[in-house]
Amino acid sequence: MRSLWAAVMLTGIYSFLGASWMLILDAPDVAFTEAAVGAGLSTVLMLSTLALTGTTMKKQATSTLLPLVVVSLTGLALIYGTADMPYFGDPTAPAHQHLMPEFMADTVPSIHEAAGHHAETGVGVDNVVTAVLASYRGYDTLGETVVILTAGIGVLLILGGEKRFSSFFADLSLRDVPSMRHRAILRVATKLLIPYILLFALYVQFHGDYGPGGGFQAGVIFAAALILYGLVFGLRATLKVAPPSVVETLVALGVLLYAGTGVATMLLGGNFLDYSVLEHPLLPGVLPHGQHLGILLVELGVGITVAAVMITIFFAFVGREHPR
Amino acid sequence: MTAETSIQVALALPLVAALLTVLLGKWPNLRELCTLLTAGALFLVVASLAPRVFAGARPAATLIEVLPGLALALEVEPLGMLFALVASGLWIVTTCYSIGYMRAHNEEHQTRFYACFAVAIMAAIGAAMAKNMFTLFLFYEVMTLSTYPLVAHHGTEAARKGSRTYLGILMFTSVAFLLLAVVWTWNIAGTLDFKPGGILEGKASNQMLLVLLLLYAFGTGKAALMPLHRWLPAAMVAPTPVSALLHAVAVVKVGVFTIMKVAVYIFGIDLLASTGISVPLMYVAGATVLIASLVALTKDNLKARLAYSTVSQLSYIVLGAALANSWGVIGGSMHIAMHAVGKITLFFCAGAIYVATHKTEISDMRGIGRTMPVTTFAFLLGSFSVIGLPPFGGSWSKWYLALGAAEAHQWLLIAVLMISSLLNIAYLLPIPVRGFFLAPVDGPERPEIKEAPIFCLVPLCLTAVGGLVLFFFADKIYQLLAPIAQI
Amino acid sequence: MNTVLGLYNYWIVIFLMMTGFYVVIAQGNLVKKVIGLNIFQISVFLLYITIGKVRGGTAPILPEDVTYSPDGLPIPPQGFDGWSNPLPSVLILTAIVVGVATTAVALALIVRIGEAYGTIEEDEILALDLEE
Amino acid sequence: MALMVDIVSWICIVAGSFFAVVGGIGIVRLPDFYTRMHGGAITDTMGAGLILLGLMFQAGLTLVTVKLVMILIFIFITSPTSCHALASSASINSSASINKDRSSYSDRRDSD
Amino acid sequence: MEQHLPILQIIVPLIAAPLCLLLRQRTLVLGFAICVCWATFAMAVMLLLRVAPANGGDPGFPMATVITYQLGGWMAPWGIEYRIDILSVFVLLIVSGIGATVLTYAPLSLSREIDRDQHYLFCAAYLLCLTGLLGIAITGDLFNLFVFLEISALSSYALISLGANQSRKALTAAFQYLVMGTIGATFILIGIGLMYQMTGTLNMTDMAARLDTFGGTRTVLVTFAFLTVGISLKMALFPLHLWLPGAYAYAPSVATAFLAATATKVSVYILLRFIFTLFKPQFAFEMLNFDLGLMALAILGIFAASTIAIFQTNIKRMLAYSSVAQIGYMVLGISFATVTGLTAGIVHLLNHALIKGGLFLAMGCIALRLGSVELEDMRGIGRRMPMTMFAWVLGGLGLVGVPVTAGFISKWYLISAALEKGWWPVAALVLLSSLLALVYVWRVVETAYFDSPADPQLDVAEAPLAMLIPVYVLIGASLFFGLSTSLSANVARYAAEMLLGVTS
Repeated sequence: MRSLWAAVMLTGIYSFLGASWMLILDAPDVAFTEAAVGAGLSTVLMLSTLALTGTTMKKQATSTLLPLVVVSLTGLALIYGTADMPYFGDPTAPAHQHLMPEFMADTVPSIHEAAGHHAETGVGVDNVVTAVLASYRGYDTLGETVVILTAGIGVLLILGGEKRFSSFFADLSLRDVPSMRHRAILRVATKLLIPYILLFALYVQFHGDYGPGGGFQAGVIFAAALILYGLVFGLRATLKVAPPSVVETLVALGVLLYAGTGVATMLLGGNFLDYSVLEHPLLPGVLPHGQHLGILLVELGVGITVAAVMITIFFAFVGREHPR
Repeated sequence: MTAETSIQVALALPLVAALLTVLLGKWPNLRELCTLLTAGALFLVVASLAPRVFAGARPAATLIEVLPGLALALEVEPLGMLFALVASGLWIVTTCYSIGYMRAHNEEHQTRFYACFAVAIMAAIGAAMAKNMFTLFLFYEVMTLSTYPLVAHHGTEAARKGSRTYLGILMFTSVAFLLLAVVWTWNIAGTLDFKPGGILEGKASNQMLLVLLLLYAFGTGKAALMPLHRWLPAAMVAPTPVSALLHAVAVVKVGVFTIMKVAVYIFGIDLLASTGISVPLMYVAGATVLIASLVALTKDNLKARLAYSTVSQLSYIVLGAALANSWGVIGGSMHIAMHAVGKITLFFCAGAIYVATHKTEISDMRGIGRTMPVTTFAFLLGSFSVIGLPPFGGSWSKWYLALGAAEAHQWLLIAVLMISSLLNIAYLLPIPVRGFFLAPVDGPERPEIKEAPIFCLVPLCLTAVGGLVLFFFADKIYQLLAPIAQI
Repeated sequence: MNTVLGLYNYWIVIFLMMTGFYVVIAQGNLVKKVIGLNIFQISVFLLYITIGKVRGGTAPILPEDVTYSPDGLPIPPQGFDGWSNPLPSVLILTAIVVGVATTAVALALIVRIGEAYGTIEEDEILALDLEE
Repeated sequence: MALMVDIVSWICIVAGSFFAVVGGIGIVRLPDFYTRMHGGAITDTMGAGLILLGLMFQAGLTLVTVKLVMILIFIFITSPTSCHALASSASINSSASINKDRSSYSDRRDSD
Repeated sequence: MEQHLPILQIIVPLIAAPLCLLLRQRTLVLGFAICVCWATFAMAVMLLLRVAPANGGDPGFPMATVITYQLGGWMAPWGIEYRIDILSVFVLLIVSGIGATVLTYAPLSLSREIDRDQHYLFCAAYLLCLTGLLGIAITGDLFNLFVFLEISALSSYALISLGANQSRKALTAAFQYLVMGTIGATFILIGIGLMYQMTGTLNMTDMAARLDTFGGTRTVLVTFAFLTVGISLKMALFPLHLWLPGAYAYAPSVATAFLAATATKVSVYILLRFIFTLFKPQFAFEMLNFDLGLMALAILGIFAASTIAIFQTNIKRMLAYSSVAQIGYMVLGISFATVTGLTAGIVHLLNHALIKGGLFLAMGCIALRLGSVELEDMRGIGRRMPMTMFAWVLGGLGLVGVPVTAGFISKWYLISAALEKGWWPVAALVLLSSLLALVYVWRVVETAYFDSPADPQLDVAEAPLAMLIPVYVLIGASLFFGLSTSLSANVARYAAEMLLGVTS
């Protein structure tokens, strides 16, 4: 496969197939994310890389024997390892026997019960995946958000941040990206689509506790909308909509919202990210309570950070097309 | 001043000197003055400890406990007392000698020179007063590293090559053998403290003890047992005061001192004698004595000849330790002092000749006695002392060594001692003799006196006389050493 | 035979993994390497999801009108006799994010390398470095 | 009645899948870029449309159907647009010539 | 807030990172970041005091003290649990201490090597890296460990790539590191998945308890293999070290100093956790004879890497290879699987961190003044930058393992461990290897002191005090721990006893 375009596209297709496979294997959330990220985002990133680095590779000259040996050894080791595994889908596998029942039954013991206090037990969220993601293992999700933040900072460090754009604003003669400014149809269609996409993003964001979805997917979709805007209406317009400095601020704010929720729970006397202490008098019935509120907050944080970082990365890549 | 504080002061003084030297680097006179003063002070402090040790006290001080049961501790016992006295005493003379020498040569980096010199002395004092093998090893290494810049002083290609050999052999032996031996001892004995009678009694089989002893003997590369003696001649590239320090005062003496300590306090002479594991060591030492002397005969470069003579003389001391009886120990330990005084005289003279006439080859030194009578005479006295003719200190130590060999029924070794003394005569005496009685190679029959600068001359006269004096103070030393030799 | 039926899914996944792994270590083109990493990671995600699947189970999303069995477990909708495991999904959600983050940084590096060396072929870069 | 709905829906789904397959074959087999686009278009319109229709029958009048309708609208907006974009950029890059080479399209794109 | 100390340890730097993005203004951010680092260090010290009560030094040490913290208020193993024992605290101290010192040193060096408008980003990345490393050391949950591993890894890729301002090789080095690091991480991920499948839990303690019933099956074997290979990649265990030299040679001085001193150490910590907490040593060592393999690799690594180091002309690269060798020493200590051996390995974590940190910081000073770290440019530098080079020499002696330096303590424990087991050749080899170290250190010393400067015209000033102080803090600490080991070696010994489950 000499043409990298094709390779990238096939990768996208592969990850899309993987996503559908995951759907079959009862993991809608993952499938959703994989489709949005693997098939969508990574592909876009790779394509924009190719746009900068050229798109054909030369024939492979190096010997491929050693890699082949290594790989086959690893594979054989793994196959050997499967020998004592519980069979595929076996309900009696330890993985399905040990922690899962409590997760499903929403009867996970909390330190409040251990301490003998009365407390709202469980999370009370229909989508168990969301419950585990945002509450039981909420700290991992914080870590995940930080990973995204790190990626954003890393890309800014490597490709240079907003400074690159100041010059870009300065001289208007620069060719705008990409050269589709005169294509009326595209512009109309995009105008039709973008609100639609944003709406969908919001739906995914706030519907996460009832069905598949959540902050991460929402963030990606939101970013996708903006990237689409950028592709069609050009970088300068996009920079007006979302100035890089603002986006950078949002990157920070998302993480701070998430971590801040944790700090708040600490100040309210719970452990870090213990949402059950988030009882509040204001707007009873309108604003959810305890766990529910916490989950909403952190999902929002995730969404903001993810969207902002994706946009930052997009800017960084596009910015590279314009020499300083 | 209590014993403990004076020990700590003794250790601190040279360091202070080093520090001051660096700070006063701008003003040479001040710099060297303070070195001299500290040297004197150090000697006084060390001497102030002597009476206590004579009285049988063992003043001690613990600096810090590094690992559980493994402390950085000092304790003054007779052997160490002797060595400390020698080192600190000779530091004074060496200092004023080097002032003369370095200035006459207007060498570079004199500040670095004096600083490292002071650190080396600190290491010597520390080693002399070490309470346990760990401390001794530590100062042993410090000594190696601090003398490296001295050897490499000139920075020329030759100097670097020599200093590499120097550092290479000393580091290799100490790390590869000595450290191994130390840790091993720690493992089987559970302690590293120097105890009269040793700490290894019944801790391991004879074969293991033999291996351990050899590890120690060859691990202390500074003792220059053959075939690990190469560094000594290689280090001849250093300025003469350094050679004096290396060969007479600090470095080599730390080596043999270590072996002596190990023999007496780690193994214990009874253990050595009863198991007879030290016999191989005896023969190695004996062989070194002979071979080195023979090599010395062939050398025409004065310093090289002296270097090989040192190699052979050191093995006397190792021999004394290996004989593993009281006479041997006393003889060996005494030889530390006697040889120090004798050999330093010879080196001073060599240096003085070099300063005055820039001659290094013995064959060029015919008639040197006419231009430098004092120096040559001092050289003569020094030679006597090293050879061991009465009335010079060297005679006593050799006498006790011979006694020891006799008691150990090692007649072969007695023969070795005799032969080597003859060889000493053969390679040392010709120099002053030809200096006095043969006509100069070139120049007038009666050239005018042209001695080395006074700063060089005074020290070498002092040490030359010292060799004479020691002959009469030998029994003091004997009393000092008697307890450790269990007499 | 039983074993094959029980484990075939793992083996497929393992094969996919190794394909990706091979691309990573065998390809000289940096973009190809990144592609390989992606394939490798996606396959690992599949492994997790495979682990999380329960035969006859459904996605762990409770319907509004969920009822609980006496032992406190939610009763799956009719047609299903269990729930699949939510935990692997959670882990993989995180892992996917990590994956895309890595990809982004890697691609950014590739862009810079392309600018600095004028090529993104490993061996050519090596040659250029040796010239220096 | 329910049976009827079921039958109809399944007919739609099967037909849709058939068109999808046809479209796929078209993309691979057709001689040059524009004709290939035609294949892609078929997959988008007939294939996807029919399958969605069938699914709607399956779902009946529920929230699911609403979502499906939205998807349908989405496809009807996007697919022509994307086709248009492809075609125009292709015409800009003048890859209109008949060309059997599979990767001709991508190679053309590389060359600019 | 006292009971929240464990989480604060991580959260403070974590929150500080995005705040850096908000502050932006260079001096402000730098000052802020430095304060945060020192605060982190202070918290680590407080944790030590809580894990090791007042009678710190002496053997009456209650080793059982373990602090746990339930995140989200959910009981382990359902929720994520922080679990702090003496070993984790030891690593926390190393990482936070080094981190704080290095960042204090950073400002001047940064302004020479990195564009000023990127400094706030650098600080953010630095803090994130710190967060990741600390999070690894403190967590009791296997997957959480993976997440934080990735945080630290990603940020370190970025930090390394910043060397591009000096040499473009930094980019390729960073990319290579990224690829190998990601492969390692993915292996670990596979291992974690299999572990989960076998035990149904992610909490390490719980996992260990439940794994015993499955102990030794083929799957566990493969899991073990994958976890070890993955972590060996991360820790650059010979022969998987290929990414390390380039990465450390071309990264900015500050980043190099920080990563070299902490990152690999944390990986060694993870290895310890895997071997001794997850799989019991009986499994790893008695059933698999894993110790022999490790030892072989370690010794090979020590000799190969030291030998390569001798022939390097780029001193940072030389030190990087010596790092590979030093990792060999740690792994060697682990492979003894005795209290003494483990003590050697663990105490060397600290000692090497201090020594290498100090050395790389010194190289930073030289790079600042000389603009190069090539050997021939360093001729005669000893007289132009006496303070810096003196520190360098002390550090170098530490690498060799000369008495009075911390390196000697590690060597001492290693050798006595080898002798305890009666492994003569190993002890001898360790000693010989330190001679190799002597050789490559001495090349530099000779060139720096006994060569005449490259060009006498250009006058090289001594490094500024603000940079010298941190250098001497680290080097001084390495000397201090060479003399008094009550903090280092004793704590290490307790950790070793805890891991092996024996009590003194």
